[in-house]
Amino acid sequence: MKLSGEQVLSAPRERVWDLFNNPERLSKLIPGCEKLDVLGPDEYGGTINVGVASVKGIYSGKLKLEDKRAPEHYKMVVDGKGKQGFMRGSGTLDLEAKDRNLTVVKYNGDVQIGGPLVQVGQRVIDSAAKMMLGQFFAAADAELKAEAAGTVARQGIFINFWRWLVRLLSGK
Amino acid sequence: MAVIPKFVGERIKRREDPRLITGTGMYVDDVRLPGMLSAVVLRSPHAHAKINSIDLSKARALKGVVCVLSGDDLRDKVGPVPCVAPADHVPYHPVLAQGKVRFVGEGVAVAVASSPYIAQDALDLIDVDYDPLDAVVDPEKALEPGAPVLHEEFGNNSVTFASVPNPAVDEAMRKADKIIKARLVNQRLAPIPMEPRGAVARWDGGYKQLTVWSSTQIPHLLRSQLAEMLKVGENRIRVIAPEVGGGFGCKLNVYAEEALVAHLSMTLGKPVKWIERRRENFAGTTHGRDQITYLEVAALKDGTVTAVKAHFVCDMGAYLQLLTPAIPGFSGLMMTGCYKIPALSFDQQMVFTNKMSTDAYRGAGRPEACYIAERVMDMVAAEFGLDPADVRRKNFIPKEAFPAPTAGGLVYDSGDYELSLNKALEIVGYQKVRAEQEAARKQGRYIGIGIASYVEICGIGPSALLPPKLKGGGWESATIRMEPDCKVTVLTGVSPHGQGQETTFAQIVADELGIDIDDVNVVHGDTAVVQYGIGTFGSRGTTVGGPALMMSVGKLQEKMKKIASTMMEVPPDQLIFTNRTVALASDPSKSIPLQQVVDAAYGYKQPIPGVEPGLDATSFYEPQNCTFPFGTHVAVVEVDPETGVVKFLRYVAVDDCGRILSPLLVEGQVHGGIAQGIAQALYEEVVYDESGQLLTATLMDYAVPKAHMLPRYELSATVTPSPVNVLGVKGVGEAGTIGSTPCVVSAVMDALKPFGIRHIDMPLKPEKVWRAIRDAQQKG
Amino acid sequence: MRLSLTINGERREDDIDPRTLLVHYLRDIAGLTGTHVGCETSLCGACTVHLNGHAVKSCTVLAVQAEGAEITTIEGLARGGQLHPLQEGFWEEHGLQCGYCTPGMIMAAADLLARNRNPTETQIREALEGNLCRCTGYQHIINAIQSAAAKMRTQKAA
Amino acid sequence: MFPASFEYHRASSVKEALAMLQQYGEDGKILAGGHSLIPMMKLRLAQPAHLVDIGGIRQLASIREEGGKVIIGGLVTHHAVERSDVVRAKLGMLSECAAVIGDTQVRNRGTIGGSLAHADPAADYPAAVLALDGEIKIEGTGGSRVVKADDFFIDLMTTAVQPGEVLTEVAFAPVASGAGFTYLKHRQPASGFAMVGVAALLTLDKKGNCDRVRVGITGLGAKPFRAKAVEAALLGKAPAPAIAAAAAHAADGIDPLSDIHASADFRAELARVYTRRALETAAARAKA
Repeated sequence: MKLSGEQVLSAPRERVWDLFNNPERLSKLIPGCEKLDVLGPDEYGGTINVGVASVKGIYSGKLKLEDKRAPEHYKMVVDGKGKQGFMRGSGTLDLEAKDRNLTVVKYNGDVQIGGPLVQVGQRVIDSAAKMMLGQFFAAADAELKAEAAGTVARQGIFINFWRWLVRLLSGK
Repeated sequence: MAVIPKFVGERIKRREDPRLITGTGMYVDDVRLPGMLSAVVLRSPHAHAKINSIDLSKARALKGVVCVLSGDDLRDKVGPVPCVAPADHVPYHPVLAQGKVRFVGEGVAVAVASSPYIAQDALDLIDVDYDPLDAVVDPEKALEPGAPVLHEEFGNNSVTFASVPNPAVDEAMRKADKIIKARLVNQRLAPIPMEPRGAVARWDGGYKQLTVWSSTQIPHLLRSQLAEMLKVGENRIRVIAPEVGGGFGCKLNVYAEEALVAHLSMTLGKPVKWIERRRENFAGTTHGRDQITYLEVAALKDGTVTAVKAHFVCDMGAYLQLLTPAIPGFSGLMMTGCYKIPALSFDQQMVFTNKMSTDAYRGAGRPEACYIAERVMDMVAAEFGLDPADVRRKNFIPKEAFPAPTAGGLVYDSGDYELSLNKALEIVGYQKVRAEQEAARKQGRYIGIGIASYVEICGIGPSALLPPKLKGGGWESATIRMEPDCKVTVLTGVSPHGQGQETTFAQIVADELGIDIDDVNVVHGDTAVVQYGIGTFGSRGTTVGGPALMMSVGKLQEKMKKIASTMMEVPPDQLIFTNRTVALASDPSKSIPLQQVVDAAYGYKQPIPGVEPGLDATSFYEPQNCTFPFGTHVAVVEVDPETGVVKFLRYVAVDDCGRILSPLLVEGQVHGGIAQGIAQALYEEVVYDESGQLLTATLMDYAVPKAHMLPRYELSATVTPSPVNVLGVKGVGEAGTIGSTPCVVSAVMDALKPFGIRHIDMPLKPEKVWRAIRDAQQKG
Repeated sequence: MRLSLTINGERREDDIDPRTLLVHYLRDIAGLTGTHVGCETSLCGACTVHLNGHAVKSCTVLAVQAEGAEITTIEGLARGGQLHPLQEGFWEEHGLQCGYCTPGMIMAAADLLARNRNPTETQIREALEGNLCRCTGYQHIINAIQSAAAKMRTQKAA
Repeated sequence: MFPASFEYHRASSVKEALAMLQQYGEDGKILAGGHSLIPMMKLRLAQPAHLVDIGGIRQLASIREEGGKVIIGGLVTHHAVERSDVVRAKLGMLSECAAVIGDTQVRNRGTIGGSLAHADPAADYPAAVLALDGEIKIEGTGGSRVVKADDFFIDLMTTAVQPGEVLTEVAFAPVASGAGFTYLKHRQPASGFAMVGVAALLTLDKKGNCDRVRVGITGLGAKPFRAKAVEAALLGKAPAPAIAAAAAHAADGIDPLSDIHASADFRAELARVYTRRALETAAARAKA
């Protein structure tokens, strides 16, 4: 599965870079992320509880950051598995300063998904991945805005985040 | 006393049906034994990976779990899954993966518990640490240097390379008016019997007796292979094929799970059942077809085809199942179809890929061949602007030429191909439909008329045609037993699973012995009851099993005539069997009841010189040749150019399967065959993604056709008896499948002719058709 | 958990695990193995039974959902030793080969004929959307249903 | 084929169901007809710890008319919608749509509430509910609220129903007499789901111009949607010449799904073709 696109985040490039390199903050932005431990330099181990509708599962795996060029580029290598399937792949993230307070994030990845999940869910997996990416960037944007406003990022972000997203998307 | 009618040739209600329409037939999942355990298999989610470790401890600790094993636990305990067909590279095929997995769905571990629910719970607790490797799913890429190698010991992914050269082909190419080149794909298909596979094993330690119930087409061949895998004598194994819910070739095999449940029962001392689930069936039961053919055809302007040259790339999958590398051979040999093409050469490269093995699937090699032959005829017609029916007529083997030797080295037994073509065209009203097509085109509607004349190879067959390593040849066996009460038991070595030989064979016996069909009981599928037999595949049930039965009937008749002859004081050769009597042929009113003859044989109060007591006979029939059924199918379709959807307007099939014993059953076989052939043409395809993930793993994504996706079939027949066997029958189990696929493709291509489209690879899904039209329009 | 229901006219009570699918309950606990399992995705229809008079796929119903319900399976279709017209139709018209899909096919057809006494061929084909047969190519099944429908109309009229 | 263990709870009222959902939180799932959830449980892709069965709540299983609206309970089966005289008379498109969902067995068991709450991107009902401007009633422990169909579908299998809430009914204003409508679908051959499904409804003014156009499309994107560009392009115009041009906007702004059955391109094309055909049928049926 190829995933590519771009998102605009409301913060200067350095701040976005900081956020994307901070496992503790990052863990709150990744949909369903239950923990993200530092295993070594630029290497993390974590558990996420994600899914769509009733199909939810716990996946554990590793995330490595390579080819880092602050504050503009890194490559992310992921390898995770759960009872419902596995995910392997890599992708690049490029940050471009659009103006003083806006950063364009370009992502380009190739992910291999396997196991029972793909056997029954192939028709929606692309959309599910896009939806989660959307959630991630929406949360990142909210986090960056909150940071600029000096407030503390919300805890228990996953549930709150759903509610927030619902409001956002339903225009209320 | 009422006169007993004749049964052969009548539309008889099937004798197997009463139990099946009331839910009382017993399929393997219906077997219930005291203390029976359930086994569930954990399967690889990876197409290619090294197994670093497997942790079974949590699964073993679960309440209700009796046993959990992985491949390493079975080393040296259960022999490999067999392949009897010759190949250069036959890999070791463990019943559960050892060290490495090579396709999605390969068995990795098994859990045995008191219920399948708990066994499944146990599987969820198994932790396998895999090291994923690059996978290769495209057979042509698998041959490239640097491709991931499945079996390192062979150094590359070649299974075998076979070549049948012929210098006459090059000569014909030089003289041709045109050399037509094409690349044709027979896509990978899944057989999908409605009943998935399953096996139950019970080891009786005291009696040292293993009983295996398996949903199989070949109980005796399975017994032989199990004996070898388990190191148990064949005289200690009883295989029972209970009611089998369809096979279509995928149960003409020996699978890991059959040996696995047997081993588990032997070690646990309890009966063990394994029932395949549909996802396992998609991933781990043999697939069919998956051949790419590069063709060169030498043709003359008048439509004569003078030579065909082909290069095949055949995808075998990750391992070789029972007959995997033997299947493509039929495609090569039968590639000249009904036509007197004088020169043929081909080679076949068979390849390992990270997919499930291919093997026999309804037609097994012949649908591919027929598809090639019929596409050739259509391409020649298109090339020279000729009528596709005329091109076929031009090239047909004439009826005077039979028995007809072919360029593939076979000898076709009998046929009249032009008769069947003419009859099919007459039924469809060919000229009228052509006129309608023309009129429709003017209104922007796209109607197409497709023709396919097929010949196939059935009644397999002379034993020399079967692989040398197969225990058992191409013969078949039958026992007939006249019981003391004048009822007849037939034991047949074939193993029907829907074909209806319980009926057909009863018809034959009733007529031959002058008794009622209700007096005959046909028994099959139990190796403890039935003498060694080969089984049901290759449209051989009636074609080979029938003559075997006729031999036994003859022996029994001879004995009964001898007995009656002494009782009636007339020479035996003047006696016939009619209306439950043995009667004088010249005056049937002079007769004695059959029961008296039977009493004499069993009671034996007055010994008859030269006649032993009892009344039974066993025969093993070795056919001298295969049979070659043929026919012509014609389809009329309409293509919606906006959506690419293909709609059937007519479907006419004229089949010739030799003498027809059971017209209703023959119709049923043809219908089902046509449906599966249409499915290949329009709907079905096994899809793996580039990394080897199976994307058609359920019936939600693999389009087995539903009732509304198929046309009403208009059937007719010609009858050209086969000289090969005493019944004159040719076989009909696969014919429909073989004729219909090229017929439908031909019809769609004919509809698309105004767009200049000559070929689209199957399945002709709406998107492919739509895209071809769009591309053609953009070009034009 | 306690489950009580009526199967083919007989009341039953059983203690079951709530996760038991109705099809497994019917086959493994009630011992009615005429209802078959052919897929995992509620598609093939081999497991079709009637729940309170309507055809359902018993692989997609939890047994506990059938609490208090009336279930009819293929074993309950023949009455007093007399085959149901659909059973006769399938037999007479060769509407089955391997027989595996047949019980579900007959139960689905019974649902159709209960609401449409005289279905056209197209209506029958559409009504069988939820039942797969791999052997017959469907034509003899359609003939069987039409033959049964005709028989049932005459029986009603008589 | 063998679901994982769970605890089963039978709710006899919406209030009781809500209390149970509150008690089990994230671990609790509602079971209605079960035709979305049970398949996932059989494959063990869904493993809820608690199932709250609302199947026995009788008042959710009826169709009634109230305040000039037709109100369909969340537990009403597709079959019941298809056969309801009221629905046929006043919401013809909904019964037309219900008749082509899944297959007979699925329609006998599947419910409108389950289908809408699950929001499968290829489900049929959402297209019709969008075109009919359905209003969906959702109850929670804090009371009930009504969400318009336009606001109900949020993303892939994500709706306005929050965890702990129950979709109880769907209300529709009857279709104006003289309106023309249809639901047309291109079936995915294996599953029978909509590869693309288009619900089109239009009414004509005295001059024969379209004065109300509603087009709901399912199967094309991650969520069902109203094709507003199509509607706008047709509004106020005579159908015959305008439909083709309007239908060309059917996939505007949508990121189409893509799978082994149909690429994004082809799905978009199907959406345009089926939208045109659905509108042509609707126009032919409409009375000025």
